[in-house]
Amino acid sequence: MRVSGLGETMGKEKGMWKLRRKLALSPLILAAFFLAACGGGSGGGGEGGSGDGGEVVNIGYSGPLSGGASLYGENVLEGIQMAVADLNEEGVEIDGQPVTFEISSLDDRYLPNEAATNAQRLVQQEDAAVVFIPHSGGIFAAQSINADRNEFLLGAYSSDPAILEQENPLTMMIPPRFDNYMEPFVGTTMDEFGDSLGLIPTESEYGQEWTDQVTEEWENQGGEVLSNNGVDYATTTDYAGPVTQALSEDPDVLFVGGPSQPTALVIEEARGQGFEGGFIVMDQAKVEEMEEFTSEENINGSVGVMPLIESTEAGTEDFVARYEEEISEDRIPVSEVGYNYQAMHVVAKAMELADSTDDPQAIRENIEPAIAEVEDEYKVINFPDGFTEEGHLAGPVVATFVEDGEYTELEVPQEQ
Amino acid sequence: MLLTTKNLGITFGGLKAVNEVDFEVERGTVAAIIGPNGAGKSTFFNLISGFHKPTTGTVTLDGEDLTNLPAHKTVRSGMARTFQTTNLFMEDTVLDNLIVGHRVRTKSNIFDAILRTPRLRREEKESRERAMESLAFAGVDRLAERTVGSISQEAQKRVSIALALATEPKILLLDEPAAGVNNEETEGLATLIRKLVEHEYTVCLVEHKMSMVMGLADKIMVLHHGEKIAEGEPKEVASNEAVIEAYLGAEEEDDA
Amino acid sequence: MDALGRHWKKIALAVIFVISLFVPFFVQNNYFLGVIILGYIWAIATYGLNILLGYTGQLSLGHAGFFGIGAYTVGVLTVGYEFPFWPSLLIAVIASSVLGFLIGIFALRTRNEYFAIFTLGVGFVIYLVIERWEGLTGGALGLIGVPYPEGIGPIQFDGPGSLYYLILGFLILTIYIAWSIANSLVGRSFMAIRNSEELAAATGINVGRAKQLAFAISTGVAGLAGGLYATYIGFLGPAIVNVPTTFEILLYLLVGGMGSLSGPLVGAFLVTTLFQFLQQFEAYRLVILGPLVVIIIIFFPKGLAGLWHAAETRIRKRMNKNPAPDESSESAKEEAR
Amino acid sequence: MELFLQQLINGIALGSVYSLAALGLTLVFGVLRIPNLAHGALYMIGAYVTYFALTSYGIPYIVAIGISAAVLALIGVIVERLVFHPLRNAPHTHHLIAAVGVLFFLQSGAQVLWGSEFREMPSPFTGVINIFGLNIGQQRLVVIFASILVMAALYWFLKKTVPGQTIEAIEQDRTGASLVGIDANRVSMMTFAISAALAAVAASLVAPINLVFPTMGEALNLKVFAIIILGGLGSIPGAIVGGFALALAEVFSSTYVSNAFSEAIGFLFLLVVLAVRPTGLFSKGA
Repeated sequence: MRVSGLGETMGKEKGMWKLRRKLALSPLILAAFFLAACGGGSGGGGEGGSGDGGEVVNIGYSGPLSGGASLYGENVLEGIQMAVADLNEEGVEIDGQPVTFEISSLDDRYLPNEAATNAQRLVQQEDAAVVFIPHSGGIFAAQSINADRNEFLLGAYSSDPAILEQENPLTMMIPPRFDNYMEPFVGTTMDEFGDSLGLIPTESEYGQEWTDQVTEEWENQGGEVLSNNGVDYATTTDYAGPVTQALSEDPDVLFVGGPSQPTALVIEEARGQGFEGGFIVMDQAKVEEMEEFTSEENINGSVGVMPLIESTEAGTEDFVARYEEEISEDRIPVSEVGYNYQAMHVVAKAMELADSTDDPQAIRENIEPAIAEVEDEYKVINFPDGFTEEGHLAGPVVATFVEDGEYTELEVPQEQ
Repeated sequence: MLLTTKNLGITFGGLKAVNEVDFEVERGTVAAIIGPNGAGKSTFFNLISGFHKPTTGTVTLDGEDLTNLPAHKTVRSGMARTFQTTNLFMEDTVLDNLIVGHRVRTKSNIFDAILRTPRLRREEKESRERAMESLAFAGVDRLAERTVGSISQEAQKRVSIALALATEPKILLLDEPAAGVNNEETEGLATLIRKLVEHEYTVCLVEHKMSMVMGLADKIMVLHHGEKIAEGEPKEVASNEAVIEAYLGAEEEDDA
Repeated sequence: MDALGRHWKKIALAVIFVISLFVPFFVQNNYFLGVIILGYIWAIATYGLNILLGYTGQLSLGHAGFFGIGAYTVGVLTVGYEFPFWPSLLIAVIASSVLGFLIGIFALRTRNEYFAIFTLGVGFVIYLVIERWEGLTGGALGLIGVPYPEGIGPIQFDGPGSLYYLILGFLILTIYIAWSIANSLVGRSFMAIRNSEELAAATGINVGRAKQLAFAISTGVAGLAGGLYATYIGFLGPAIVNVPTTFEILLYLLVGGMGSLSGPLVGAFLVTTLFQFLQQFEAYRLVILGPLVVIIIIFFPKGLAGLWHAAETRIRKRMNKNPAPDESSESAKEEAR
Repeated sequence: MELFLQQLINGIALGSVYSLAALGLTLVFGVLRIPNLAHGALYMIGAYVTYFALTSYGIPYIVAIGISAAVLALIGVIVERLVFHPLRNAPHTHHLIAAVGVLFFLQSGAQVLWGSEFREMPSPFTGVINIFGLNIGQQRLVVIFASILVMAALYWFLKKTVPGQTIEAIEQDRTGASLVGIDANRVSMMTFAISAALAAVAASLVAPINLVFPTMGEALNLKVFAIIILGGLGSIPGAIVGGFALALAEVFSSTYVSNAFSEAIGFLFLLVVLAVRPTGLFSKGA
């Protein structure tokens, strides 16, 4: 017992020592928290700008900047950043005052509630009158607060027409509605390849909606839709299984799409397994990005959105060059970058016309006239020609059909 | 007879860990189960107290059939046990460890807890009193507010016996109550066990220390390889050939 | 000495309560108010986990799933079937609790790591069901337009201010329930199981049933938090039900302190606030947070509550002018007895 | 029939990857009782190391996999020393939570260091082989054969070498092994090293038919857990059988039942197995 008693005593001393060490460590931890917090306060912040231009106008952005969708979130942000750099360089005066634009960007990890919290924060802490959000979940969540709880104009980057159905008075939907793509996409591929359609889209919310619409349109035009072999592009290890499965029904056309790179893998796998038909590519996937992950030949016979680099708008060429110079040499600017770039220019013009940087209502009312005022050099892709009642930057849209390595233009009719 | 087992046995993966053991404990006595390492003593305890389900035989306590009852139900019927390692919660006080011992005799449920009903208050009070009584019985009431981790090994043994007492048992099964304590303290624990019997509890213990058992038990059963090889008063057992052989053989095995 | 300590705690509690009542008056900023409200909601969910993990010692990694069942029950009933909010919330709590009870029948056959991973699987399956069952849950698109609660008598719930009080009320109710469980024979049974299942069974506790009860309470509380979340945010998407949410709740509990009454509140509040502070770090946030979690679990496994407790004990010892004999010498005396 | 065979090959290729990843996880669990939720993150880091060895240094594919395995073995040891060793006597909940911390760190660290873009790993085996009307990518055959090779090597190591036998001894009988005087520290580090190296090999093999990105381990993580639970935590044959079983179940349920069902099937199957047999299929003495 003596021995075990001694052990106990020693154990206790050790315990005491441990406790002391813990207590000593705790201020360190607190300091770490504190440092982290302070560092956080000064981070983020503005982009571009000469800094001498009077009043600072904060533009809010909440999107996925970490996790699986962060590249997408960064692309959208890059577009806004490039526009802000233009504006600050050019020097904007609003209501007789020179202003400098800054961007406050926050990460929402693609979560709707985080997006809504971020939007509130941007409005209340950063005095942002405009907040850009690039995913429909976050847009819906923000729509529940932007009209009554905190007023702000929502720059909604999502091609989902459901965001217009909310009849939210302060929403500006930026990209073309995806439902308009259906008719030409289906018509073109059905004429070209035949009337049975296989489905291997991604299983995201967006993928589901596209699948429903494509299915409906394909059947409307008299085609046959085969079974749905969609898989979640974010979590699938090997696409061979679903592709084999889809091809076993011998489709003429495959509907694919999700992020560009996995979409390229699906196409490559399908070609590898001997598929010779066409592809309908969901607008989330960018043909020009896919080219880097699979050979050009494989993409032949695809319909999809027009690559920004192939666009014929007045400002496209300069824009592409600037992107390579200022943002990234490895990546090419995709349409997300371009659409948000244009939208930011429209917003700035609307602020000028409204003589206000902080009244979302007034800015909203001036979007329509602002569209006509935007200089041609800032038009890079499917620039809108009007702003609908529901809040959509609408206009003629050109998509593409890839034939023999060429991007042929495909008119997209605009029926609202 | 208070406790009776008939043909009690269990098989683990083809091995008969306990093989058809008949055993009886008379009310108000101390019975001991001894045997070399791996003889199946603890398994036998686990069978009686419902921690293992027997493959053969029956267990009866005070005329009530406990065979196949789960452990917590055997406690309700009056079976209480301790473990070789006390398993007490070291960071809590002795009293806090003890109060739950009376839980088995109480009825209050979650709604009583949330609504703070009179029944809950009454039962809490009873449990606390019962805990203090048991601690006093075991001679450790003055340690009630100390954390278990800060009291001696022997005191912990006493606390775990007190915990068993708090369940208001008819019989106490003590699994090596003197393991890890010195001779002097062993004597103290033996005194406690005698006191239990004086107060009309019945005790059944598994013990390694022959000296303790010889002075304490009214009756001893010897298990070897899961089988009962001897049973009787301490003197009879001590002189039993088979027992001596079993212990010697076991020692040789240990040495090897 | 002890009485003084208790007194001190009561005063502190009263002060905190009064402050919490006036929060909407001095926080005129909806963003701050929003962060606080969400902090409360997560605190409620964390109390749920604490009952299972902190008191009963069973690590469930399916907590977000039950949070989601509560949220989606309210969402589906109010949006899809135009049910009033209050009965929907009641149904949400009952549904998540009953489902927890039923799943517990199977889940609690497993122990330790198996239980953790089993519940991880349960949580993931709940997520998949919510994400795939488009007809009911809106699938990946989610549910839009969950209404605010209907007014009760003269009280209207029409903005963050009134919602703040509603959710504060539920938080206090939850804390009360947690307290009353912890300080009852039921709670003592839970803690006995956490300490040692064998010993608990040997003292007559029906371990299986007690665990199942703890699981059902835990999932019910998670469901309550989910239902409140649905009405506060007004929009539901499946992401909130997914496994990372469970890990977040676990983190709150861990930082605050498992098995303590104040831990869930402190942890949920501090970490959600910290997350807001770390916002600008974007991806770097988790680079900081990861090692922090490891440091906490290695050095402060009892969280802030444990740290506080240790500091308090030390301060008391210091303050005591006639210091008690060193514990080791006392136990030496005892041996000499 | 053709469809069946094609899917069978796909299932076997997928199963080899699952099995390799699951083996590492089950080893760590069997020996150290640590459910390492960060395993998927180690897998992801393994893919990146191979990727950079290939693209930045032009090292041949097979050699790059070896380098990646070595680097990850080192990272595994570091993680064991810094995180799990200090927690060796802590309750199992602490291991799980610490593993989540490691997961956060590695995954977000990868994003910060290398960006979140998808990368394509070039492999010398790009062709498609046509046998009996089946189209099989060469890389898939590489995956299958390399996995078998690695599994055989692991088997040989555990059965025929002294360090391997010490690992097996601990796995089978912890108290017995400690009585024999096996150095638990060394075994612990060695186990983590092997586990991380196996994850690296699995990731490097599968990356050319998929992509390399920071969250690539996330989806796999839950699946390998399902596999090792299914097989019985700590059981090596269980991990292998479980890996192939899950892959085939996924592939064939999507072929013959429904695609939406295939992702859930693994988990439903897992839940059913655990409900019936709470410690998994291959565990000793449930």
